[in-house]
Amino acid sequence: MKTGFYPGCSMKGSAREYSESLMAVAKVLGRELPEIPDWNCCGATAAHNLDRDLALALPARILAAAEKAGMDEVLVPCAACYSRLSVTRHELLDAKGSEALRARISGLIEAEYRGSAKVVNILEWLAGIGGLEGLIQAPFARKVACYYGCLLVRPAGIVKFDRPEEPQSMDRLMKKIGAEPLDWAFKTECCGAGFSISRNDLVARLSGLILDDAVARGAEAVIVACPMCHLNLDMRRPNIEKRADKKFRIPVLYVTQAIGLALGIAPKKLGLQRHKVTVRFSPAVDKSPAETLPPSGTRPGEA
Amino acid sequence: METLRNKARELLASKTVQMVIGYGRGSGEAAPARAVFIRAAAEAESLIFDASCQQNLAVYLMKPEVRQLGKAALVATPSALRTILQLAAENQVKDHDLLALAVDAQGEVTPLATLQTIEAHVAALDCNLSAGEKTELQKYVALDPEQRRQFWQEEFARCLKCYACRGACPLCYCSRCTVECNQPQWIPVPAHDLGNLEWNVMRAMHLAGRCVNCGDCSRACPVGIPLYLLNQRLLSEVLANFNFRSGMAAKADNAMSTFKPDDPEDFIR
Amino acid sequence: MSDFEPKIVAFVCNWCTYAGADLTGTNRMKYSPRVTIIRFPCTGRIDFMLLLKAFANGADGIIVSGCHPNDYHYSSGNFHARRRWIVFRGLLDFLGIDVRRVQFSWVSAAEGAKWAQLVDATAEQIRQLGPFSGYHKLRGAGVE
Amino acid sequence: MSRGPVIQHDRQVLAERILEQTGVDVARCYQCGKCSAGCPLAADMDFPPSQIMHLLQLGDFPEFAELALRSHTIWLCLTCEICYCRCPMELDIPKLMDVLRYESLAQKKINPKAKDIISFHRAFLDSVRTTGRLFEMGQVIDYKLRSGHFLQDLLQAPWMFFVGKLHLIPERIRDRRLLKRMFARTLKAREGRP
Amino acid sequence: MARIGVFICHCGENISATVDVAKVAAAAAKIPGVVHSVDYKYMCSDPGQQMVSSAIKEKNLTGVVVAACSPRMHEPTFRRACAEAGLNPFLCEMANIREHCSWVHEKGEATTNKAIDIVRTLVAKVKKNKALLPIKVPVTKTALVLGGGIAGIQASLDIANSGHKVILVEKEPSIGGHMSQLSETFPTLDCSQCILTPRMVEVAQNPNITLYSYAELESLEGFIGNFKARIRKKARSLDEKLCTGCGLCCQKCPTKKIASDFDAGLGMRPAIYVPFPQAVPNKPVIDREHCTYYLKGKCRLCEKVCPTQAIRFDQADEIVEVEVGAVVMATGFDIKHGDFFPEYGYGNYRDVIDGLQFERMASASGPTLGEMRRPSDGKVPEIVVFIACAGSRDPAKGIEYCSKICCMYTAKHAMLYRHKVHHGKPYVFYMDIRAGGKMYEEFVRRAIEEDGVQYIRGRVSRIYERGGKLIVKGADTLLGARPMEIEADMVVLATAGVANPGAEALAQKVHISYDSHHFYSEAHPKLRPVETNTAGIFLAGACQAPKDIPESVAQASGAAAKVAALFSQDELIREPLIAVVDRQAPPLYSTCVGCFLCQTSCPYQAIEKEEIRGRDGQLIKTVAKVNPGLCQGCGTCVALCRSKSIDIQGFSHEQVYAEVLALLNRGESDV
Repeated sequence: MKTGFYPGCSMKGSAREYSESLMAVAKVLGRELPEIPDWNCCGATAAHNLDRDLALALPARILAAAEKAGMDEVLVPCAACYSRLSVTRHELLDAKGSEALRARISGLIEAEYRGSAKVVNILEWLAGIGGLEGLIQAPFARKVACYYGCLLVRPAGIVKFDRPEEPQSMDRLMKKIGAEPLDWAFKTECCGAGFSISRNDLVARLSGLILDDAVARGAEAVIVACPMCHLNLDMRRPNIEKRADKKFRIPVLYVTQAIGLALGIAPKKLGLQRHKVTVRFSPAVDKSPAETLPPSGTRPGEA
Repeated sequence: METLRNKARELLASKTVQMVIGYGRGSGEAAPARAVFIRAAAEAESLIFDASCQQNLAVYLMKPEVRQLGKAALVATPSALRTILQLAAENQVKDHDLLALAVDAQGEVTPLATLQTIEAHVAALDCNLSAGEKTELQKYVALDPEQRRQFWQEEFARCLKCYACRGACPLCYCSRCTVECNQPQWIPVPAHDLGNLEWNVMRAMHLAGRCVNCGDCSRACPVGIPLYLLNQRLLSEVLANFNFRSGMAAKADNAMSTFKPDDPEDFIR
Repeated sequence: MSDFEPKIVAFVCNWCTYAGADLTGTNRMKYSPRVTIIRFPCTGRIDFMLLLKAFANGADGIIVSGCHPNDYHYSSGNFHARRRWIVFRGLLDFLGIDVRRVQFSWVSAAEGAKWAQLVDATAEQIRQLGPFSGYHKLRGAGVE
Repeated sequence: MSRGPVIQHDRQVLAERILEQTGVDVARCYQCGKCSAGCPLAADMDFPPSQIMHLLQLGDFPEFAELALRSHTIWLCLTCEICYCRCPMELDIPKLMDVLRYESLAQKKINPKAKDIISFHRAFLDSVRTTGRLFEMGQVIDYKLRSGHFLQDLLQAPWMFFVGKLHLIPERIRDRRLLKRMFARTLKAREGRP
Repeated sequence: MARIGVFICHCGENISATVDVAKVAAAAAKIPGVVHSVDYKYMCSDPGQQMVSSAIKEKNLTGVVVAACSPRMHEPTFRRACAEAGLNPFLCEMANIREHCSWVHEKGEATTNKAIDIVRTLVAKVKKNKALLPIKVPVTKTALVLGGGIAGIQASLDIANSGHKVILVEKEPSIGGHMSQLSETFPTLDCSQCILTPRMVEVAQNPNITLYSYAELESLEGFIGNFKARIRKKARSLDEKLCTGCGLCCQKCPTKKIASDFDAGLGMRPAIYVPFPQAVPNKPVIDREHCTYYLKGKCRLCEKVCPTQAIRFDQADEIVEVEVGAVVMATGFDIKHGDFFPEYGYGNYRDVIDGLQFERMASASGPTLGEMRRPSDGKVPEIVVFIACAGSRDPAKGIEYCSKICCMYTAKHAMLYRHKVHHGKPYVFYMDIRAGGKMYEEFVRRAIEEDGVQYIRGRVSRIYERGGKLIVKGADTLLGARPMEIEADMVVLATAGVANPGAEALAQKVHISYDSHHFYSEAHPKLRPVETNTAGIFLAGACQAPKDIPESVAQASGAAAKVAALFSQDELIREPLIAVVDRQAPPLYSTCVGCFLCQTSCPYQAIEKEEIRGRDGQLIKTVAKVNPGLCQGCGTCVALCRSKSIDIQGFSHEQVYAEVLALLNRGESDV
């Protein structure tokens, strides 16, 4: 079983801490994650908004490259990329009329797409790793709001690893590392997704509702598995606060960062210093502030 | 071979069975093996098993004169085992009516006392047509219809209506065959082209969903008509259309007496 | 060949196709007179041997028709018939007998128009195929 | 227009094209409104999803289909999939929205309010076309040029750069020629631009 | 030697306009065996029939062919005429030369020739016809009614009151069904218990009705008029004859916190209990799953307090065998339960309840004594949202059909709520209001106009709990599909009406067909709505499809009328067009070899195994036998039988074979 890794563009840039924390965790878990050779952008929202063939061809080229590299499955930690790759795989393999479509897309990418490589998301991948509990150094004893967002659990017919309403896989994962996942109402509500730049007014409103509920229920952190969600909930925090006319101090952690802390990995290796909203967690059992804080940047309330 | 003989001796001596139906040497050097009916432990040495032992001995299970002799142990090739299950599915054989001595090419003997054990044994066998059989069948399927018609017309022209195929077939156990009905006379008595065709069509249809492809009909045919082709063709149809194999289970419903609401019907207007 | 008029026998069930053909009549729709109906209680009753008998006695074509699945007088006889036809067609085809000479169909009691179309289409098909003399010739001396 | 919408029968209606391309049969929608009730942006839309469906159902009146193509809704749709997830008739509305966007682009019936959103998408894809990946910095600059929102987010960039999230030099993939060909045969061919 | 008479009808000009009838008659006369061949203007007229009957007598005919219209039209007419003239009616056949010939072809030789072909075919057939006698089947005049809800109660009373015995089987400890759980009924707001309990008492007191409560059907064999049923009486753990129903045991039982099914889980009951005070019979049962004695081997308090020593801890289930002539299925329905609607939190939030729970809450005899108190904290809900179609019309999560009763009961619920909480605010989310029925639309209007129920057209997308409130996210599709939120105290879901969990297994047990939702199928959707495809088994109430009370009662009375009609005769008379398995003299006995493929192919389970035994009782062979009461004459077995051991009367091998040969062999050959 060879598992390949598709980072996607944002994990190389605005979400690099997601990548860093994943790699740090994978190292402790003893997993290798070779990148798909010469991968390209999946096209994200933009491609499927403007051209269907392009929206299928970009992910198809990625998957074909993974196949060619002998990968049986591809880990796609970014929920948005995961969605595009999963939808493409479904359209080209299982949907009605997929054969003709597969031929056409194979023509576009100038390579045969067969569909042998499976697409797995971060929660699926982590759930498949046994013995995580045994590696815990310092339980992540926090009340957390597991935020799945849209694209990890929907559409239900294509991504079938958890149920679309009230999903549980991230909650189970958090329990494994000693956290207390809360019952809250916005697990799968939309944060505004790709409108972060073009319509940040909408993002501010939708993301504000999410933070509001998480805070109201006593969460100490929001846990995410998607760079877009993180961008909206963390980097867009000043916009959110401005629109809501109140402050939210709750940090937003990637699922891999929370696990990394529990595994005793140093915050800096997990990229916690790159967050807009200060993360004051350390791997220690006590709740003292993290030893390394981000050197600077806009603190909550400063923007 | 000695294992087989010992097993037969043991079964007869302990009176577990009254008779062992097995293969014995035919008269003459090149003669094929013939069926022998061993009723005393002392006669067991005449039992043989080698590549010449092809006959489906299950055919004797349906003969009243054999049945009268009491419980039998049957030296059973894979085809014979499947025949036993098919006969059970058709209420002709009950559990513990017989004991099967499954034999394989290596001379390995496995006694199978119940239908359930036969089922388990058969489940492990490859019951698909062999590659050679498939290739041969495909050769005829690939012909154009007119060539196929001519082929069969020439083959059936030799048919003598001797009914040896029927006699050799363990699944042709009707006490009155349709060919013997004369009110009305379904099949013309004389051996002319029409009668021969109708006879063979009827037999093939009556074996659809039942035949286990033992091939004894073709072996029995004195004029060498490749009857097995018809049976293999229909068992492929039944498998492809209904996902059904005969002779796999003792309680199976027959493919031709059941249906699925979504059976194919693209040929129906 | 142009003046060839085929003989076609229709084996139909009493409850759907027979009634459908009655409706064709009630509506005065015209169709080829080359087709004559024999009534059966159900398609499940139709013995494949009868189809052979029809060909042997001079039929050039055959229609077999009954109730649509699930719309059926005798809850499942037509499903059984369908299975039988699948196998029978496979056999005829393997024997090199032109399966286009047997037309299977579902015609309900409400489908008077479908019956007329079916008859005409089948008659035309058989007309094109010509007399089934190859089969008729099989009938040797001393039959019946 | 004073007579109200006029029926036109002799044309292939939009709903049929949608059915053909996506398998979504708008006739199955019975207007329960659950999609609109759950849509995160329904309040911002000119026609919430259930109304888009109804505009398409009335496809015999071309003016209604036109309203759907000219709507702001189709560009606001985030493809969050919640409507599809909860639709009792399992209608894939997000997929249908894709087709409406393509038709809207092809027929040049883009809602003026959607200009920024589309500029962002174009900037994004331009970056992918030239480098094979998203070059965030380049894209944002491109978007600013297209949209005219020069000052927006000006304060974010230095911070991002500081925490190591913003690269000044794009990552490029090796097989960029293939990417160019893929774009040329899809998006560019459709839009007829060089 | 056959002596056949052929009668060609002109049908006015309907036949004679395109067919040369005289020529047909002349040709028919030449067919061997035909001794009489005439044509006449209207064969079906009195003089025409007279011609047939006098020819039978004068020419001593052994068979008659009337060439006229479709047999579906006049076969009974001519068969009756033959019978009156002394000829067995099954020796008369019709040649359809009108619908199948004169009406569908142009005038000409080909048409006349086809008419001759048809006549020749039928002459050949009729020569092979045999005189048949109608089949008589005795009738056991006792009905079995399965299910003691309102439909089963009504059917039982109607059958019993027409003078026949009834055995009523109810699986719960008491009859009454869902109707006994309801508070008030639409559109009159009668108290459900008030109109139902007198009927329940009537059942208990009617001497013609034997009631088995806490009992289930174990098996049903046989056929119309002659069923054998085995009924499992589940152990009540007490002697019903001794129990007086005083209720002391229930009061003293120490295990009291068991969720009551009758109260839809809202109330509690002890381990020994009667489901509700007006139960019939008013005798408790011990719930062995929860009783301390059965769990831990200690307690037996009920035994100690029972004044009549009626408790029987060691009682076992009992099987009762009964013979019945007809069965009425009245097993009712269920509502969809459980976690099937996660976006509404149904099964998760305690204050999201279903319709039956609301009924119990509203019922004066319910767990809150009729007060509106929400389950989570017992507070009076100030804002209640009612959601229609929760699972109905929803192929994705529920069922695609409309459950039919919910629109009305939702209006009733909102109204009842308003009557009980005057300052409360009821909202109803709906898509369509289906209020077809006498006084139904008026009832809904009353809810809206007089009781101020706020109807909002749209479906709720999601419900979540926050701060003790249920946030209901909906939209109003009449106002531009604007999303809206209501902070409700309680939500009532009109969950879909579905078949009972055991419906499929029961249908298989009694051999009736059912649809993909496991509702029982009627024999014809319009013309035979209370019969099943299995003769002698009838349907009443919601086991066929969701129904309200008036419909259930109407259908129950319809089923009862069918049963009474069946029981009005001592013997059933059926057409003898059925299959028979060949029988021969010994030693063969039958050409059947007993492969029983026919048995699996029979759609009516009409084929049985018959053991043929010698004088010494030794089994000679097992062969097939057709049960004439069950066989419907389709002939599927006939075509399947390899040894041609089964034949079907009226369409026998000889008959159809002769038809094929005669049709294709023009000329004078007689086959």
